[in-house]
Amino acid sequence: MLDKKLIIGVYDDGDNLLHSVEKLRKRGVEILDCFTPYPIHNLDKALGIKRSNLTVGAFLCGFTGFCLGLLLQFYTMTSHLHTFKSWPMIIGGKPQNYMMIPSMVPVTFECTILFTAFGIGILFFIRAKMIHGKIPDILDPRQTDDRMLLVVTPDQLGEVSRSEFDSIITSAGAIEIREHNPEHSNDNQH
Amino acid sequence: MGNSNKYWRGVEELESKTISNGNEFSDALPMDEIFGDAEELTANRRDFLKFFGFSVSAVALAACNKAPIKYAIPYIEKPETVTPGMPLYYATNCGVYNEGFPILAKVREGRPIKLDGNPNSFLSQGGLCASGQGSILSLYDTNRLSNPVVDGKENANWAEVDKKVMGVLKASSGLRIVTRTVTSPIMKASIDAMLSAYPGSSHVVYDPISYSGITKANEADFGKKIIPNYMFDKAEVIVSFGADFLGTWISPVRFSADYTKGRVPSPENPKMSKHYQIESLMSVTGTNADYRFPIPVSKHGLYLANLYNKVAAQLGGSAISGVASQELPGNNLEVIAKDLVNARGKSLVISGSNNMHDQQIVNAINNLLGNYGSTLNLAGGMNSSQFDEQAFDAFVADVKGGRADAVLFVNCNPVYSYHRGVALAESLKKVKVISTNIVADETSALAQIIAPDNHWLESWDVQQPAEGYYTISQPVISKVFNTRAASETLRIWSGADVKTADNDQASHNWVIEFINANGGNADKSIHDGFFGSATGSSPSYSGSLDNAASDIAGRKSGNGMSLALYQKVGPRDGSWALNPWAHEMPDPVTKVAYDNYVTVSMHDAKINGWEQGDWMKVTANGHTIEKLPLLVQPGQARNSVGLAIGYGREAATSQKNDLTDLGQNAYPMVSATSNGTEYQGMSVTLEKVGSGYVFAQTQTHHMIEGRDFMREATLDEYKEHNNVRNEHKPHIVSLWEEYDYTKGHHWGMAVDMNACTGCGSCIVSCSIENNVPVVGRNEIRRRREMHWIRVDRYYAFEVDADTHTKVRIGPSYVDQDFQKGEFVTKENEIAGLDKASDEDKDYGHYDNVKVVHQPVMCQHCDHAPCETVCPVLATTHSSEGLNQMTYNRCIGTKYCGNNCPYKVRRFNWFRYNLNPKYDYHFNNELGRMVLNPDVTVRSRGVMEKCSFCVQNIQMAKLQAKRENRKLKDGEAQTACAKACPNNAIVFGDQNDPNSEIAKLFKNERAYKMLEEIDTAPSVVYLTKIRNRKEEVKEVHQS
Amino acid sequence: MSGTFYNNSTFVAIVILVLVLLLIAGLLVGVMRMVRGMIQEKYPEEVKPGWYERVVKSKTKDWNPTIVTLVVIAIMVLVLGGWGYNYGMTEVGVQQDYSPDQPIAYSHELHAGKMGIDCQYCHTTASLSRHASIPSLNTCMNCHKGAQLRDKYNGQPSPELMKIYKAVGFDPETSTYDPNAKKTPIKWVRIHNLPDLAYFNHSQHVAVGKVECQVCHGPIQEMEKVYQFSTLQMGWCINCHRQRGIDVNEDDNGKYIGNKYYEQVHEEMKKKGEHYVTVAQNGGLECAKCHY
Amino acid sequence: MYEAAIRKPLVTGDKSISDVSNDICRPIENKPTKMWWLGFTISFICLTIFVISIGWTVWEGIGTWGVNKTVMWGWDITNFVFWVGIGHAGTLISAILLLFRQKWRMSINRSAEAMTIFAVICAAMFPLFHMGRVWLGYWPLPLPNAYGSLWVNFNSPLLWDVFAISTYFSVSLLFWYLGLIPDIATVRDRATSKMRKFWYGFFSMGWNGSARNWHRYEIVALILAGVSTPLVLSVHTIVSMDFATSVEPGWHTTIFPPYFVAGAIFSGFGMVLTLLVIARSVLNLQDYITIGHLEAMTKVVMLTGSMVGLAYLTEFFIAAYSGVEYEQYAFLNRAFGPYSWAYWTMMSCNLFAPQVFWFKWARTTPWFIFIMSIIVNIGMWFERFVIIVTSLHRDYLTSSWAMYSATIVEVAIFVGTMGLFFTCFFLFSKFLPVINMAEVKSIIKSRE
Repeated sequence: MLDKKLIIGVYDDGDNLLHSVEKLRKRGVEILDCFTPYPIHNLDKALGIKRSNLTVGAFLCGFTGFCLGLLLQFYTMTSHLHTFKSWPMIIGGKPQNYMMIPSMVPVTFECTILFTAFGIGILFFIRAKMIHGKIPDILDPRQTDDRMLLVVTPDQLGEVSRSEFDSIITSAGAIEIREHNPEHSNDNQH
Repeated sequence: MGNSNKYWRGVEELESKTISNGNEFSDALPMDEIFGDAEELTANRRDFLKFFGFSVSAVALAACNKAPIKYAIPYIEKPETVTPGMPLYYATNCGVYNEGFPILAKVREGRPIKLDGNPNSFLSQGGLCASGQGSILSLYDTNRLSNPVVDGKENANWAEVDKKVMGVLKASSGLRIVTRTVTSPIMKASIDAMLSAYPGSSHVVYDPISYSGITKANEADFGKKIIPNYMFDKAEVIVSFGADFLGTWISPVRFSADYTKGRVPSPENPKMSKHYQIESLMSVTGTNADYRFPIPVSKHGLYLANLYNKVAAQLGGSAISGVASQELPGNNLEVIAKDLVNARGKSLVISGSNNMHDQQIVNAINNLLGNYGSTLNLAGGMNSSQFDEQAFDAFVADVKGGRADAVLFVNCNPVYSYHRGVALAESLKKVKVISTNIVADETSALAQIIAPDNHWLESWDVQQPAEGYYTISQPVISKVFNTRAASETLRIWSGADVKTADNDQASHNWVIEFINANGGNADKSIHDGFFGSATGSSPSYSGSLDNAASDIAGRKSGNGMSLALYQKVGPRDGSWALNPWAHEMPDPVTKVAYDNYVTVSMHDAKINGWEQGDWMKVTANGHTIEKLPLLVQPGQARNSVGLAIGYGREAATSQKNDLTDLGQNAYPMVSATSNGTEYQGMSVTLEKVGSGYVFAQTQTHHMIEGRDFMREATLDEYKEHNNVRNEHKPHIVSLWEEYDYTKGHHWGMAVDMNACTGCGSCIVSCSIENNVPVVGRNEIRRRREMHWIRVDRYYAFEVDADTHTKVRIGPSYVDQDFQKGEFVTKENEIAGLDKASDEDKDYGHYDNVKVVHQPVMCQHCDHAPCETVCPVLATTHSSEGLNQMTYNRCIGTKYCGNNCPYKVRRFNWFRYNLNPKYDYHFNNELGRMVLNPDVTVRSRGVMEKCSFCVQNIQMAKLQAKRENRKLKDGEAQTACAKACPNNAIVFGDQNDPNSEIAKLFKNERAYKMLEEIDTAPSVVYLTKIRNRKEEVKEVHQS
Repeated sequence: MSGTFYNNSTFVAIVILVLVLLLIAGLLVGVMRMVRGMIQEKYPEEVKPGWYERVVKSKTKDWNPTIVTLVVIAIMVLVLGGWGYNYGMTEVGVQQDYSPDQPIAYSHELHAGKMGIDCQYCHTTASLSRHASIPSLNTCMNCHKGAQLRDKYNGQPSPELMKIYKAVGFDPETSTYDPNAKKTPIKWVRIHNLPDLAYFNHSQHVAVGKVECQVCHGPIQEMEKVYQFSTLQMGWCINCHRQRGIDVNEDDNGKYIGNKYYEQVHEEMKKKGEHYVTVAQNGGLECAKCHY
Repeated sequence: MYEAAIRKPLVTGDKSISDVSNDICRPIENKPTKMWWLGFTISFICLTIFVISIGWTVWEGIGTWGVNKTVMWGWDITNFVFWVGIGHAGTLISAILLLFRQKWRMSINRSAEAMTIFAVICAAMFPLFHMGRVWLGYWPLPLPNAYGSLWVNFNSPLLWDVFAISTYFSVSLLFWYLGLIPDIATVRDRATSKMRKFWYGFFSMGWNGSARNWHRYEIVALILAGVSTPLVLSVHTIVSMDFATSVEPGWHTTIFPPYFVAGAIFSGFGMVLTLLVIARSVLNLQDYITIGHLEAMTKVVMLTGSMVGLAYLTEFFIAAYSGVEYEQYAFLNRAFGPYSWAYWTMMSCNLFAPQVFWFKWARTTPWFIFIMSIIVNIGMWFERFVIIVTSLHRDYLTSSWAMYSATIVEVAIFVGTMGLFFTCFFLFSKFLPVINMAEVKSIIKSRE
């Protein structure tokens, strides 16, 4: 992202940002992204971000965990998979077939949860392209603190002229408008 | 006993002398190798002792990073009879009490690892007492003398020692040879040789426990100085005055085996003998009696005389005059007399008193009842007590007066156990003392020269336990140390030319000569372990009760406290008191391990303001013991104080553990009179000097709380319904299909609580068989004993008078009436009765208690709760119904132990082997020789429990497979079942329809413990039946 | 379990030493950094980039720490794990191919292979007992009293045989035993070491199971020097128990000709229509068959 | 932005967004206070005690504890259940309250979650070190091995525990960490020192607060909350099954799962209260953790305390109604037997004491709440002690009845886990934002 030429609107209030986004989108300006220190309600809708498919991923992960948990127990504890027959264990007269399903509930459940949680976590990191030690692309050091950024590339402005854009966001409450030029990126970053 | 007991000794050896006897047990034990390598001591191996012939020797880390190198050392010449890895059984004798008790020794690779009773002899009938079981450890005792000792220095050269001794003996003019009772003709000959070699010498017999009252009474009444041959199995009414014949009296194993034969009713033969016990202390025998009456110690003779008078009145004998009349509560003495008379010729009266006059009355009663010849007999009587107090007192006087200038002690320890032992020790310092012994005991410590004797398991000998009956000892191990049999030593010192063949003992020849000379077949006798039969002359009664009458009439029966000294089942007379098993085993009645204590009745404790755990100063017979803890014993007679002898050994020991300085020596309180050594009736004073002692008890709650895992009924009830108390079987519903145990074996055990006397032999047997560690007093105090089998003992308290009191149930107090004769088993009800008694200070409900013993081992539940909860499958079930404990898989969560409703699982809280903090036999290589090589020594942090002796099951099955045949009933045996003289524990295959166990499972008396929680145990208990008239009242339900 | 480890004070000493050294190293690093910081404060320009900055930092600054960490961990796991596995295996006694030098260079290839002596001629108790047992020296002497192999050693008895003669006090010249000689057993090195927690019985396998010696011990008749053929691990035992059958054969007429011990079991199984084949099906995998 | 019309502001003091960052990052960016050092030193000393006492136990054996053949579990499992119970509040607060859109959770969920994680670490110490052979502690894991594929026993509640606790711990950790990422990024971007920049940069995983990531982030948080809710309930359910599936009278009860969960919430909130009352005054966070927060939590404490009390009474009723004499005896013995002191301590701390929260004053006075929270903690520890020890010490066969008392080593281990817990907590309060800044920023009302 930092290799592009960017126009950045800086806000100190999330609502102002949200209003700017709504206005700009109404004018047909596609917004590259917004950067906020906290999640701003409805910003994603205003930006027109498609709902993520992570929920589906979570279900698939959970289902995998459920199956693996159950399979592990069927494999090790019952005669149904023809594996247990080779090592029959009589454990307190407990059944060695599907009748032991009640005993399997806790472990199956825990496996489901474990796989869901870690699956969704890992999927999230992949989708968000996050990894330990990644150098963050930061436009303003206060964007994670108390400033909200609205970022567009010049060609996204479309029919809205630059000055019009400036006035729209200024009127909506932007306190500053900056430009980011990858050739002098150091200027904008401390 | 099945095929596995090939207790034969190599007959071919006798036929051809090519294989010398010694080789059978390897050339010599490589002691230097065992003790030489310090590295070995850290090895935690169960096969570490396969020195003998073959296998692992050292664990030395090689220089490279490879695994430790282990060596395998073969025999140089393998004896033909020895198969490494297979046990051999030899018939020999137990030497603990010089009785010539026939046993079988199980020998592995030349070392005996287990002793059991010889099933073919009437003396043992397959059983062996706890101290006999444990005595195997005395063979592997680090305290044993390894060389002759001359003036405190070891001298390995026997010839030099012999020369020196003979010099001393020749110089003496008054040699005294002191031995224990000599039942061995070999030893007798050796002593005779000594007597003839040294003019002026004489032989004195010394026994720590005297039965001279009986022998003298028989000498007076019959002219035969002998202990009668008692036949408890023939008696229908047994009246015992304080004789603990199931615990410690004369020959308890034989007596209890015989006794039990008349105590187990069956539907076909619903009969039981009736057992009255009239005693002061609570003995093992008393706990088994149908009726038990506590009487003060001081009135023992009086009650006897009164019983005689009552019997005589009915049978027309002449009464003893001049004795005060005395009755038991409820005129029960009259009832007993009637019962005796009704069972004339089939009754038996005995007394534990060692007073000659008491015994004369007993003789007279038995004679009146015509019991001689049927339930007791002088023919074939027992030779095991030849002690004569007068003779020994004369010896002591001789030593003191200088008439004896040299004393030779042969395996006896009067300095410790003679009541004036301290004075004897003082005067012995002035004379030459020579001793032969196995360990340097108190007496040997005074000797200038100690000649180490062979352990009895290393010796050849013949003993005569009963008239006409000989039992044979043979060595079952080659000599561990540089020792020599005392009979040979004496023969050499007498100047005889004793030739010992290479590696053989001269006594071997003497034994064979003796057998041949006495009409036995040497091969067969050595194989069987005995020959001859118990017969002899039976003279007729010609006694007079005049002396007895005047003696008893003259006895003070004041209101003061009287002392009764008794032996405990574990340490017995104290001769082998340094055996950890004897003390680790809890006392069958008090369940106290390790300690010596004073017992009193609750009444006496309460009125004197004493509590259990108080320290008492005890003074009796001029001797004071400064500090002993006090134990309140339910069922003990008032004004009676019990104190065990056999403690307070002062002999130096090489190990520092709870056996060092254990208890106090009570022998000096014994009073000697012309009528015999008195163990009871001495007046005693107790004084409280402290409090707060905590006993190491394996059971601290003694009431059954009205629960029904222990069931009992009367004989009359049993006659009506054979399934009395077991009528209501719980209705068991299972959610799933049961596992099918019908194929192969399904092991089971039955415990007949009618046959169990609670003696504790099974506990020791199990410990030896299964390498159960000894953990010491402190661990037991913390409730961490490791025994795989325990014998639970419960009291039911008989209400002595109608009482109205308040009983606490939860938060509230409820009014409740107790009727006289009712049995109470609940803690809160006892507390209520206590409260009622606080007013009149009577505490009568503690006087009469009914006692039951219940052995509990792992129940091998088919629905075992422990198995379900183990996360790592360390405990699972086998298709043969065994609950398997896999130590090496165990991670020690202890969940199984919590979830066991029977609390039979034991955890290795510490490392109990090779740990200096537990300095018992597990901590030294010599002691570890007793370990069973087929059973793992458990490491710290794992659970363990009864395995139904799976090693024996596997061995028996393998034997059957190898021989291509079916497994026979009784081949696979557990150690507890084998040890029990009473056959109270039966083990076998439930699937074998003809097995004894299958029949017992169908027995109407059989029930399973806690059946209603559906653990489906493989152990059944057989309801205890008591031969009592009145109905045993249902436990009081509130 | 803790055997030698438990009592090994050297181990404790090493641990303490390592801790102390680490502490000292940490202190030194701290001092160094402090000094460097002070210098930097005083002479900001004069501090040249150190070795670390020049050589290491310049190359590693672009590396992703996560990936580096993962790679380092993976390498450590591989190295330490491999070492630990190896150590653990030897510690629990898994020592396949273990072939130590023996006090006497006895050749199984010669005796069992070329001469075809039956295994149980020497290992007599293999079919009788738990142990196969190493033969006693008199077994050796049965043959070697006469067979002194002088033709191979210039008329002298074989030097290997001399070790036996010495051990039993035998004089090969006169062919007599010296009755006064001190007899010393041969200390063979044990090759097959099962841990003590496992109970193994040779006779069960040899006499009852009729397992050939070679199944476990390998081609012993071809071994000049014996080595451990099998892993002797539990999985190895178990696999065999799963595969091998037990002796419950019937002849063509359905008459039972197997081991009589199994007859009842066999009948019961037949009644239920089950096939009785492997050791495992007869409870051969149950814990207490080997562990007690 | 959501604004509840009738509610009081959740954060007081008229904070701006940058005030939030400044306030919450202050402990991280400045040198620790004297109070912090004092607390940390004490905790660290306790941690040292933990290491020593555990070392002694492992070296000598479990025999150094007071447990015996009858009472094989004592303080160890008591402490385990106690800590697991405490570990419930964090995930519960963040997950369940998130699902219920309770915004007041936002200023306390971070520290509550941290507490969860540290408490679960403490809890895990006990099942691990109560093993006789702790060096084989990996055996309950379902690992294939060289023993011919010998696995584990899925019938065993202890194995369920292994799964439940490890899942709970790792999922809680993930949840907590995910919540921390935006805040770590804030600290990273505010950082002045190289060291801080590097480490916070490392752990922030390159977070930049883009709207797309916030969108995904919120979905993930919701899903994690969704799975954590049943998870948190399952954990104590499974822990309760350690007892409920056994045959011991007093353990073998179907009421245990709900009863344990209620108890866990109860004790968890108790511990959260303890910590927050301290934290808000020590770290000057009164504006974020307001009296309103405390009051809400005391209401939960009162409710769950009463639920637990109801369970106690139900147990008695069921025991009486069952007609099983062992069961009846077990409960009578609890209340009136040798360990009745423990029982009545439990009853008064858990059932009676929380009833004072019916009064507004009690709910809104921090020092009083602090005392009450300590009482709740004590009561819940005794609950576990009562369940474990009094059930075991007198079960079926009267011959095996025994007493149990803890040794100094067991006490030291418990004190030590306190040290472990607080050491972790102090380090957490020094190095990580104790309040979820991003969430708080979204609820402050800086505009008015």
